[in-house]
Amino acid sequence: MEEFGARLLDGSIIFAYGAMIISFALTVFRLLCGPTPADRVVALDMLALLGIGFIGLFSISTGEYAFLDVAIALALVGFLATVAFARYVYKRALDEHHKHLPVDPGDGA
Amino acid sequence: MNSLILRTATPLLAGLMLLFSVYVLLRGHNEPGGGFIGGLIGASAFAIYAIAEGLAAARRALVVQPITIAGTGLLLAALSGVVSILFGDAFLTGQWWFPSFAPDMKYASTVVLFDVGVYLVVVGAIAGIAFALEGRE
Amino acid sequence: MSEMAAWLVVWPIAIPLIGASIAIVLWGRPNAQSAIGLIAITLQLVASLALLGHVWTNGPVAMSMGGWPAPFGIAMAADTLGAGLTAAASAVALAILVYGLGATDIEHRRAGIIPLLLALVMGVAGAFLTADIFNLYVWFEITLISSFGLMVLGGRREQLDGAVKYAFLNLLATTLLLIAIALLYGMTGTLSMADLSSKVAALPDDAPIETIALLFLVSLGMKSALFPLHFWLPAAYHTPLPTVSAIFAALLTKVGVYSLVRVFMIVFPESGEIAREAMAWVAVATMIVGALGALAETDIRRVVSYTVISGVGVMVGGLAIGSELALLGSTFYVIHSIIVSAALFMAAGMVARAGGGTRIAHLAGLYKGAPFLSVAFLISGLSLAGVPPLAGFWPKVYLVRAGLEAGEYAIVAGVLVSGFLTLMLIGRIFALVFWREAADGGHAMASSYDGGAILKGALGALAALTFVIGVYAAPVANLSARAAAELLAPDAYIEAVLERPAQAAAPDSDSMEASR
Amino acid sequence: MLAATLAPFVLGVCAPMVRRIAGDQVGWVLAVLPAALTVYFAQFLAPVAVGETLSFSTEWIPALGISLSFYVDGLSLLFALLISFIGTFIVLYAGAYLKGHADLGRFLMFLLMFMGSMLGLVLSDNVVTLFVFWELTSITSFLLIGFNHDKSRSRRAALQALVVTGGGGLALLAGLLLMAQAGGAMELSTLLADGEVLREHPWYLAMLILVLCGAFTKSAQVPFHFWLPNAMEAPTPVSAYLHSATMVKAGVYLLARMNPGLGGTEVWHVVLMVFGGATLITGAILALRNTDLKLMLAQTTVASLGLLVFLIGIGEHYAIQAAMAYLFAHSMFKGALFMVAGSVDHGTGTRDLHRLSGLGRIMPFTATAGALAALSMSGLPPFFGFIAKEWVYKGTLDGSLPLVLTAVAITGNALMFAVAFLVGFKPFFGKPSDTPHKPHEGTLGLWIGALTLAVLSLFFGLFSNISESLFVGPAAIAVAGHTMAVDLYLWGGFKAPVVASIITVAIGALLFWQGRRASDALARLIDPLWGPDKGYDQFIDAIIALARGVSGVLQTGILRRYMLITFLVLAAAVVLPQLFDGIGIAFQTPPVDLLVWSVALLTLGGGLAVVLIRSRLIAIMSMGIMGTGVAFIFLLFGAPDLAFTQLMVETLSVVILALVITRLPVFGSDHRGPLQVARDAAIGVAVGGALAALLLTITGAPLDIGLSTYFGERSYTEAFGRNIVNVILVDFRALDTLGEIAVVTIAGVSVLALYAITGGDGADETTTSDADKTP
Amino acid sequence: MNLLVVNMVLALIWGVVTNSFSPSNLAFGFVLSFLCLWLVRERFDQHDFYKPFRILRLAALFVYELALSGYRVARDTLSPRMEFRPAIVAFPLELESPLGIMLLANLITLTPGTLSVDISTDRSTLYIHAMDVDDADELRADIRNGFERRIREALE
Amino acid sequence: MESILAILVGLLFAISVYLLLSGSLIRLILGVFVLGNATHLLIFVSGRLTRESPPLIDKGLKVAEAGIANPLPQALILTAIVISFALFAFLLVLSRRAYRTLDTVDTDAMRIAEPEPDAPPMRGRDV
Amino acid sequence: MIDLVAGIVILIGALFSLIAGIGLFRLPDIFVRMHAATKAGTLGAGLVLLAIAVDSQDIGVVTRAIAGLVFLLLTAPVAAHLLGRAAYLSQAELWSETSIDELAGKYDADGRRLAGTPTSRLQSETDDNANLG
Ligand code: NA
Ligand code: NA
Repeated sequence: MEEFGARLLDGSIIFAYGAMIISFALTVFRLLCGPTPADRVVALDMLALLGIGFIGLFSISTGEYAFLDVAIALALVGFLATVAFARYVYKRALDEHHKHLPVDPGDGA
Repeated sequence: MNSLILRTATPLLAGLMLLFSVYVLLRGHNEPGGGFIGGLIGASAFAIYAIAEGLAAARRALVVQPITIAGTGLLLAALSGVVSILFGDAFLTGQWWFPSFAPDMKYASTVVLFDVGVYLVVVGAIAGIAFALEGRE
Repeated sequence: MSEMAAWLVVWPIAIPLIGASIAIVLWGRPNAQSAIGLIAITLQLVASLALLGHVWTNGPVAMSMGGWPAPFGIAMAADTLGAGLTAAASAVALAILVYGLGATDIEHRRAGIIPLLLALVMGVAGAFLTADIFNLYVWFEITLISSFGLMVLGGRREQLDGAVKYAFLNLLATTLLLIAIALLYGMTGTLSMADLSSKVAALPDDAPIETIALLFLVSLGMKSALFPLHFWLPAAYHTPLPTVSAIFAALLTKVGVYSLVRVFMIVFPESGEIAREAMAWVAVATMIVGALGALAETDIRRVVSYTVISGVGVMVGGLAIGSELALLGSTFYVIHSIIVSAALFMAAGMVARAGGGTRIAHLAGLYKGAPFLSVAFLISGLSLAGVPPLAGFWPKVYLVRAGLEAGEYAIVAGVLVSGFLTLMLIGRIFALVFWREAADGGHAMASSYDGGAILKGALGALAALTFVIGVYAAPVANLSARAAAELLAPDAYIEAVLERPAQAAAPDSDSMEASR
Repeated sequence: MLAATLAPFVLGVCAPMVRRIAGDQVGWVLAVLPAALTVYFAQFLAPVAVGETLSFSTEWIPALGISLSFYVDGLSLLFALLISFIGTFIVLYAGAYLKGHADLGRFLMFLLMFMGSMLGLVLSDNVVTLFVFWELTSITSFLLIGFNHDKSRSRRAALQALVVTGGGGLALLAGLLLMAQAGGAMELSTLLADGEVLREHPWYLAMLILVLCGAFTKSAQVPFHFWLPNAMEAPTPVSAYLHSATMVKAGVYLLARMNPGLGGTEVWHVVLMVFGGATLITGAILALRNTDLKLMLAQTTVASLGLLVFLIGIGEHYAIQAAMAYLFAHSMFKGALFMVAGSVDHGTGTRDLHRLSGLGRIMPFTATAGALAALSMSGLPPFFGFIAKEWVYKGTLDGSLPLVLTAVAITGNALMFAVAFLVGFKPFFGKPSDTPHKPHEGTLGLWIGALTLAVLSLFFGLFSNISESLFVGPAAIAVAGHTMAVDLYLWGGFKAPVVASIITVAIGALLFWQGRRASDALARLIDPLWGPDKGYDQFIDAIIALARGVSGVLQTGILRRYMLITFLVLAAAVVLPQLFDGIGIAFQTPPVDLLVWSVALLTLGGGLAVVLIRSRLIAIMSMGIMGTGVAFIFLLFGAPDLAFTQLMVETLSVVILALVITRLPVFGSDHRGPLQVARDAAIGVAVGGALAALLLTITGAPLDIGLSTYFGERSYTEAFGRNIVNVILVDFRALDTLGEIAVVTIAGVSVLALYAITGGDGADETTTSDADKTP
Repeated sequence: MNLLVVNMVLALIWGVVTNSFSPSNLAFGFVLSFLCLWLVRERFDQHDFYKPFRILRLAALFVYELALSGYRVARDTLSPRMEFRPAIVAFPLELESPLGIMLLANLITLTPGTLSVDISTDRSTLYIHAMDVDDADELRADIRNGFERRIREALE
Repeated sequence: MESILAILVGLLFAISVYLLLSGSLIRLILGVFVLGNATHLLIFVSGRLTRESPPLIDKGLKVAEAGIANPLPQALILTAIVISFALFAFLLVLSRRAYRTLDTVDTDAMRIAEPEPDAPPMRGRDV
Repeated sequence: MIDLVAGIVILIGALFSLIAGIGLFRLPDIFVRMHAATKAGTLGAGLVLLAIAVDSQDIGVVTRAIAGLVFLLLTAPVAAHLLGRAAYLSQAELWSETSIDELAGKYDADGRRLAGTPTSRLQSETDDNANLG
């Protein structure tokens, strides 16, 4: 049982790394393709979540729990970044709402 | 930002972040962390607070101007370095006390004071910069 | 282990640091800040003079920060060069601060000029006194960030324009310095300059060390405004408040030059052939380009900016020659230049105020209207051109002699030609701005402004100092001679820094314990 | 001796004060000093006459081997006496000439300072001290020429004199230092005592040329002769003193002084004779071409200086005596004539020769002085000028090409003869003419000097043995560097020199008779020609054009160019040494480590996206991704503190950037064309590649981790912390951290400063908020 | 009163986190939490006192719903043909306290197929995006009887 | 391991140089950011790399084990990161302020402090 | 045993992360995609933290892991709300299959105020947010 548990743990860690890398690639696709700025922000938020998972895995696989704090920090700052970007999108949306000004052509589609 | 959800969640989150920041500051001597990282987390807390509640509320929360906090931190760090002259040591030599009345406290030292100074500087300066950016259009 | 004397190395940075922090705590109270600033700089001057006196009688002195001996900890150390420059910088900073208090209105002081000035002075003193190369980078950054703040203080258009160029280029320079330091650490595993001295000497003088030496030359050359990396200086120095320009001109490039001297005399005394070769040519080009730039300019503050550059060329020229005589000349020139650059920018500020602008074409009549200013400007300018018996003459004599002795004729020619161009420049400026009457195309003087007692006092003090050093040159000459000798034989400095020179690698912990 | 040299400076500084106290009598008060100095120097006449030399030395800068050492021999004593004696009268004269002028005090200050400089120059033994005084004469002369600074011509003349003599001075400095280097001593007396060492040194030619540059510019030798006539913009006392009697002779003094050391070689002879002769003729012709009294005198001064150089160049027995005799004579008659010209100007309001005549009755003293001085200048017996001219011909006839040299001398002297009569006689004879002022004789101060000097010209001619034994003889011996027999006399029999004199007088008289016609003819001939005076302007313009060109190329005002040059330099610095010295990269194929590879790719991808993607939102996000990638790298390689910090910092940077960028207009348009893109990318790759190669080379070798081992051993035991990185930050290297938090705090302060004052021009220190900008 | 409890809870959390329940450490944790709370004091004045027991019950519900949510999202995401019908539904709030509304909105977001988009300015309506809606009223009723009721109980 | 990261460092430097050579304020800021990261990585690699053993002294030990990651470069990088961050923040604010005042983000158009020379120079004789 | 539990938790977490990625990739509009990211993504990361808590057997690590988890659960919905609102306001297109949009037309002209439904209380009663933010 113990041995099986250990093997399962090792296996799931490897699987988890793989899953996260795939998920990472898919998220990056969303980040690059948008189409809306909000989509990109969602993708970024997702990347932060993946990062937390990634650090967690790394922490377990090395047994070095010092890295856990980094994951927590990422949770904190990931939230901060998302709020900031959400605000960015929000403010731009508000601007459009009442000014109907042309938007930065670089963004959006 | 005009969001009930954010504004209601923020005090809790900011409080948590502040607590975590002090925790990170204090255990930095033995585990990853320290004044700088703690300070950044603390500053993030104020940033969130400012985004949610507005600049005025964030300023009220800090009571004094952010730059004063930073100045105090710098002064604290500098003085914690100068103190060693009283003990005949070189500049920035750590002075340690091992108080017997609070054994689990382990020690108090100028080194910790120094790190607290770092923390205050980072919180004050980063918050100051963020506030300045928010405040001026 | 740390007698009170060793604290003398610390006070020139600790005092302005504490002063700056108190001034920041007192944010928004400009008068209190001004008082703090005056007290701090005065105390710093006292401390650095005491340090200089101590070094003069007892030789280099060092203190290991936190009691951790170099190369493990950071040592602050002063030899004659470091202590002398600190004292000079401190003295000039005091004059500039006084000038600033007289010239700057309450709004600018409320905006933080005092803590920024204190921080700048601290950064400069730190750079002069540190014996650790990474720590040097930190002092550079302090100097840099406070100069950013000072640069933009006032927020006028040309200030922001100048600040953008200044900021990006200087940031690049300090980053390159950091890269060079990192690579040097990667090769030697140490950061103390005293330790690097022997470690670098043990390495073969091949591509990596040559490249690192060149990287130091490029980064510090940029900080010193050496051709062709000097662009940031004429782009920005004329834009801030005159007080700020004065302290920039007095101190910033000098820190770069000092560090070049330190690095190339202690860390790379034998290596870095390519860098040294390049340095000689670069120095000559800098002298000439600076002098020509000044001649081409039509704005009096930009003219003065360019003269700073040509001075940098002269100082680095001495380093490139590298002989005792040459280093003597360079050291003397640095001290001279600290004073004169500040005086010229102060004077330029007063000229702009009195003449109602900075365009040379439109300035006129100041000889009659502001005679004191005229004399002070002329003395400073002629000293810059190396006219005897002013301070700027002596370094020139010694650099020319050293260049002839070493066969570095290009440097000799550079010194002489740039001196000639500067003389021509000062003559022209004096004729146009001071002598000329409004009728000849210049504007009439805007007011009967002569600067007032405080400004005149500060400027007069520096001009008088230039004259006194020129006539009674022995003290500064002796100091420079000692500094040069110590640079060529840095054993005492190295021993002071390392405390116990022989034991570098991991001494046993008991003895360490005892020593703390 | 030091006190004697410095006294004029001290008194000079007090002059404006004395003026305030003494009012218009200031000249009389101040003249006491030069008079006392004359007496002081006179006491050395006796010892020097018997061949003694005196040295005085005070330490100045011992560390540099520079002392204030003075040396009194025949040459320096002659000069010192001339300076102080003529100076006495000049001070008197100036007091009278500028009576009531607001800046008289300042003028006398400069004048006295000049006197001190000149004394120091001729008495200095130390080469550096000599140069110090040399330059001081240039500066004081600059201030004196520009005294009438409201006139553009004055300013130009002052600047011109400064540029020419200052430039020559720098060459002189190099020359003197070369001499000191070559001869191994700083004292002239030592250097010149063993001239062979200098003459045979490989640097001989260099030092000669450099010293000659100094001397020729100062003494207005062709082609530098143009500045001296322009300097006549100065008030006449200046012209009389600086530009005839003293300063311009500094160059001659220098050549005479150097003669024992540098003289006697072929180059020396040829160069001095050619330049001196050319100057003599040029000056004399230009003198005749002019009609302004002062300008004519100035041009004859140029000619005389040429003659002196010419004689020193010949360097033979009589030539040297002639040089000293002529120098002595010239100082007296030219000083007198300048003062006369000034008095005439002062009394009539004009200096135009054609407008002046018949003043003799109205201005008797001035006229007498003028006539006597002119007679001496024209070289007629029994004036001392005659003796000097006779010796000149002795000298030329003694030289290597006697006929040519004599012909040159005769030409020059004949021209000067004509000028002497034009200046000294013409204004005072004939019918009184119409002048701007009603003519009147000046006060005592205005004519006493001229008259004294003129009378002395006669006196020394009559008592030639006095001049011989006390003045010319010792000076000539000093110049020659060895003893020689000097015997001056008025009449030595009807020999070749007398014949030459007669020819001179004949031609001179002819020219005087046809003065006006000669002048007009010369004007037609010369004026259209290009001259070095125009050349000077062209030179200045060329330098300024060059300066603007250089600045225009370098200082473009465009940050992109600055960056480009900076990176080109950087690329050269990191690429070239590795290219030439060879790279020692030990490239190990990296192990296949999926984590490291993917994290590295993540970082790189983020970085590339920053460059490639044009949406600002994605660019910022990519920046964040890159930063996160770096954090992960830190994490993978055992640096949790770093990863922690990097994550926080990178996020806060992104957040702040997002805050800022909302307010920036559009994502910065990158308007680089394809070529520029390729160029910039190439520079980037070169820098990056070279740094990577360097890093690989360096990391290929093992690292000494002694420092870290030390920290690991003491972190817990002595600094009570288990996190070594943190202990380094707060204890082992706490000073770095202290500096770091100072940076952070000051960044906060700087941001506040940036916002504190928003663009108002209400600042006290108005700097470039220029009234100029409005056209 | 209210703040004091929160303060004590935070002090306890401090004890847990720092792994020491000694009096001095708890005292320090108390002071620390006090300072942290003091900084954000403004927002606490309006809060109601809530009971730990009901909070636990709410938490249990939440965990249950969360597990469910995972399953449903996985199903919807992975199903080859996307056969769900999203909708944005207005939910009239009965809760009045900001804390309650916030909790409700967050729980809704964290649970299956629903996502709080915004709250009307007058706090009367919560707009919810739901992933698969057949009948909007049924959704409203579920929330009303589930989360909203439990939150009201917990916060009363 | 060093080789991968050394190449990465080189590429990041290349990217930052390319960005810094653009004339746009925003790209310059991005370039500074990349430059900072590249430099920190360079310091890291210079101190040599050790996988997965942070420089912490485990509980129960008094001195650090052998083979831990080199702590000194980490401390240096921390200092450098903080400093870069402070400067970066200032640069950002400066850029924004410069934009608001100068009304452009194109550095080529920033010619207030160093305007095109407008007047001909004063000639030699015009003194 | 502990390893087993931790392994299973990680496995589930990994699955959720994968699902979140897939969802983000293929789901049709921003709101639907947010369902995937907010729920599955948070669960994925949270479960890994939980696994750490299970695996470490160190009270300090457990509390920190739980604290991290709590923080995630607190912040994720707030972030989702802010993003959803921003997305709606920036007129992100809704998937064509979307059946009802009761939010349509509820924002006022400048997008700052959001009206309630007619059945709800009067707007004026508690309208104290209008001047903030
Ligand atoms: Na400077
Ligand atoms: Na110069």
